[in-house]
Amino acid sequence: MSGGIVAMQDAGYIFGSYALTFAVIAAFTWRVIRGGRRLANHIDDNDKYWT
Amino acid sequence: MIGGFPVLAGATMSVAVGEIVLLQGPNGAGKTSLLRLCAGLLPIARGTGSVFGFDLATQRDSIRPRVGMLGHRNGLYGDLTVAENVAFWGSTAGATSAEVEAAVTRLGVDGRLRDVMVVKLSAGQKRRTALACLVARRAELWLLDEPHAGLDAAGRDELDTVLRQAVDSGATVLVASHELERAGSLAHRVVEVVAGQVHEVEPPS
Amino acid sequence: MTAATTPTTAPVEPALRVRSSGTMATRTLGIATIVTMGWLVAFGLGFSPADRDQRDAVRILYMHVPTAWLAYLAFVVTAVSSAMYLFGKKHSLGFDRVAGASAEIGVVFMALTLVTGMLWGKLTWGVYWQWDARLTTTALLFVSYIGYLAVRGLGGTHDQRAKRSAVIGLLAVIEIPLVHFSVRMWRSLHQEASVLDSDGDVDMDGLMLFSLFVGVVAFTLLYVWLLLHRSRVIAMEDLLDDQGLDRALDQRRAEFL
Amino acid sequence: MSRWRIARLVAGKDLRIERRSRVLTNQVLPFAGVTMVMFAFALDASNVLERVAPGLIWLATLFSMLVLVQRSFAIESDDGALDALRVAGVDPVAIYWGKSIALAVQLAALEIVLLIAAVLLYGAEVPLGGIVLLATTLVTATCGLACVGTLYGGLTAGFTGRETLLPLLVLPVVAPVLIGATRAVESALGTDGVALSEGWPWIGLLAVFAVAFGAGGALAFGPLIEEAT
Repeated sequence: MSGGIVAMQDAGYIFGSYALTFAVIAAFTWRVIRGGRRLANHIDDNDKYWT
Repeated sequence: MIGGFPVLAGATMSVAVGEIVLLQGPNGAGKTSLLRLCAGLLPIARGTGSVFGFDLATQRDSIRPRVGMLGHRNGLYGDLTVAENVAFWGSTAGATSAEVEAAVTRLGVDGRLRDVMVVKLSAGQKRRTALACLVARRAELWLLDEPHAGLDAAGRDELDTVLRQAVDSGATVLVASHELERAGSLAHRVVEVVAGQVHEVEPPS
Repeated sequence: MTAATTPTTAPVEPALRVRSSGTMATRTLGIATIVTMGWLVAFGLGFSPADRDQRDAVRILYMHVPTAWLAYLAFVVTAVSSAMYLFGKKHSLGFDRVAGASAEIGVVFMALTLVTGMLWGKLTWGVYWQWDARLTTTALLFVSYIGYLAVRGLGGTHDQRAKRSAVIGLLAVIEIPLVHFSVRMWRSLHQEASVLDSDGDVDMDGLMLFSLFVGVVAFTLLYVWLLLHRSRVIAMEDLLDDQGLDRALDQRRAEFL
Repeated sequence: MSRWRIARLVAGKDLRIERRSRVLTNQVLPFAGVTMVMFAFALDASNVLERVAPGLIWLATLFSMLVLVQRSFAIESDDGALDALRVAGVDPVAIYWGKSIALAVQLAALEIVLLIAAVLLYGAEVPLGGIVLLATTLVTATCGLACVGTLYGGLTAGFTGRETLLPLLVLPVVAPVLIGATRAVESALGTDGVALSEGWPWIGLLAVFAVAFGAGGALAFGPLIEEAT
């Protein structure tokens, strides 16, 4: 380990980039999953090719 | 015999050369689909069909040049004159200028109308011009979708006259229309399309 | 969710119905993704050392490079499945859905690539943006695929959408090399405007390379997981569209019979 | 009926419509001209205009091209003519070539006027030695632009109200033309002392672009308009 987290240079940029990436992934994932749950109720199980 | 094909929901119909057949039925019943099928625009899901002996499933490229389809739009260029439009459409099918002239004369868009911009024509005159284009490119099967729409009473009578003349000189006409009162004066046969089913109805007296 | 894999003897109760686009496989994949993402954070922010030149800024690359990899992978998949749709005998809509889902994922991650890249650039070059070939191509690619998604939204039947977007998806294959080549030719005539005279390629030691590897694995898993879900959701959307259409047609027919 | 003859028919028809309606001369050229004047307002510094003149010519060309492409397909879709051509089984490759040729002719006229405007307004100078390079650039760049414009114009033609999509689709694709043509014109005009010989490699890029999209467009145009009903 090259020094503690507090000692990290430009921590704002680095943590910012990690936080942003994971936030966008979470938002996109949430949208996809929610869409799936909402639609799955209206569709016959036989039409879901993945089951 | 142009062909027999199970239409839309399993019914079969055929049209002979030189006939005017009126397709009737409510909106959305499948009249337009039937016409588009004959024009080779829609694929056939099941069954078979042929136009002039060409298979609708496999030989659509041979069918298209012989078929003229006219929907609610005329397919004309507003900034060209009547004669230029007919000449353009004729030439795409390899018509000579004599043939183009003949088409212009036959549809009565010659004389004073000949050099008028299409954009300045009345709806009926535009229809005539569009039909002249069909004649010029030697379409043998005319598929007309609601051709009377947008025309006044005089224009409708005019159109019927043109269609009868066209048939006299060898064309075959399929007209989709929901105007029953025109059937008697125009068509040899009336076919009803309801909910994708096809029924022959009493020939008009 | 469990209904998908639990064998049922009784007629399927509503409670047992498949309520999502998930299956056992995707859930396993999802868990694996989360675990490797955790590793990635641990290695990226913790175990891996700072770079000699870039110092801690190199840690941004553990996000930046895998997102870029994912985005480019997604666009390659879009192009390949577009071709599979167009040249396949059956014109299977499944390929079209994969292409569409993949392009959506690609656009999202390409946006992330651009932003993390800018943050890294600010630390390493001193500027957010450099007109270098890789960056500029990426930006144009991003815009092009936004256009691709807009084309998908034009409407029409599913087959129309599939054909149209497959053609656009394949035209990108002509477009990208030309854009990349022209930008490279353009930049080679100019002085590099960078603060540090580094083009961004780092000599990586073992641990750094391993962190990057973990990142690529994590994001590849994430991609597969997202792709499976998203294309299933698109399939359901299409199905509902069709059902809506059928209902409307039935209604119309009923009115006249 | 050969492909080439139909292409000529379509091109002739488009150009005749342009002669009648005068959209290029009465609307697009004035628009391009006012764009050039606006550039001057935005870039108000001594001798900046002369240095960036080549780029501005091509920028104005691109923006005006979007208008021309929309016009080129508005005449087809106003009364369903493109559909009718398709229904009549007219070879889509021939339609594509014909419309591309007509667009190229109009673009070439536009570019010449813009070049003259750059000379008059921005003080750009055309050295005699650069004329061959300049003419080659105009021809190759115009071919590339016309191919791309016609291709994406055909795609958006079937969708009334979706013409807004055209710039988004076209501009990223023609980025290489903007880069290449600007550099080539810079060296033809000797802007900033760029040597004449530096321009020729860019002609290669422009030619590759034109050929790639000419071929790709001819293949893609048919399927794109095929289902645009």
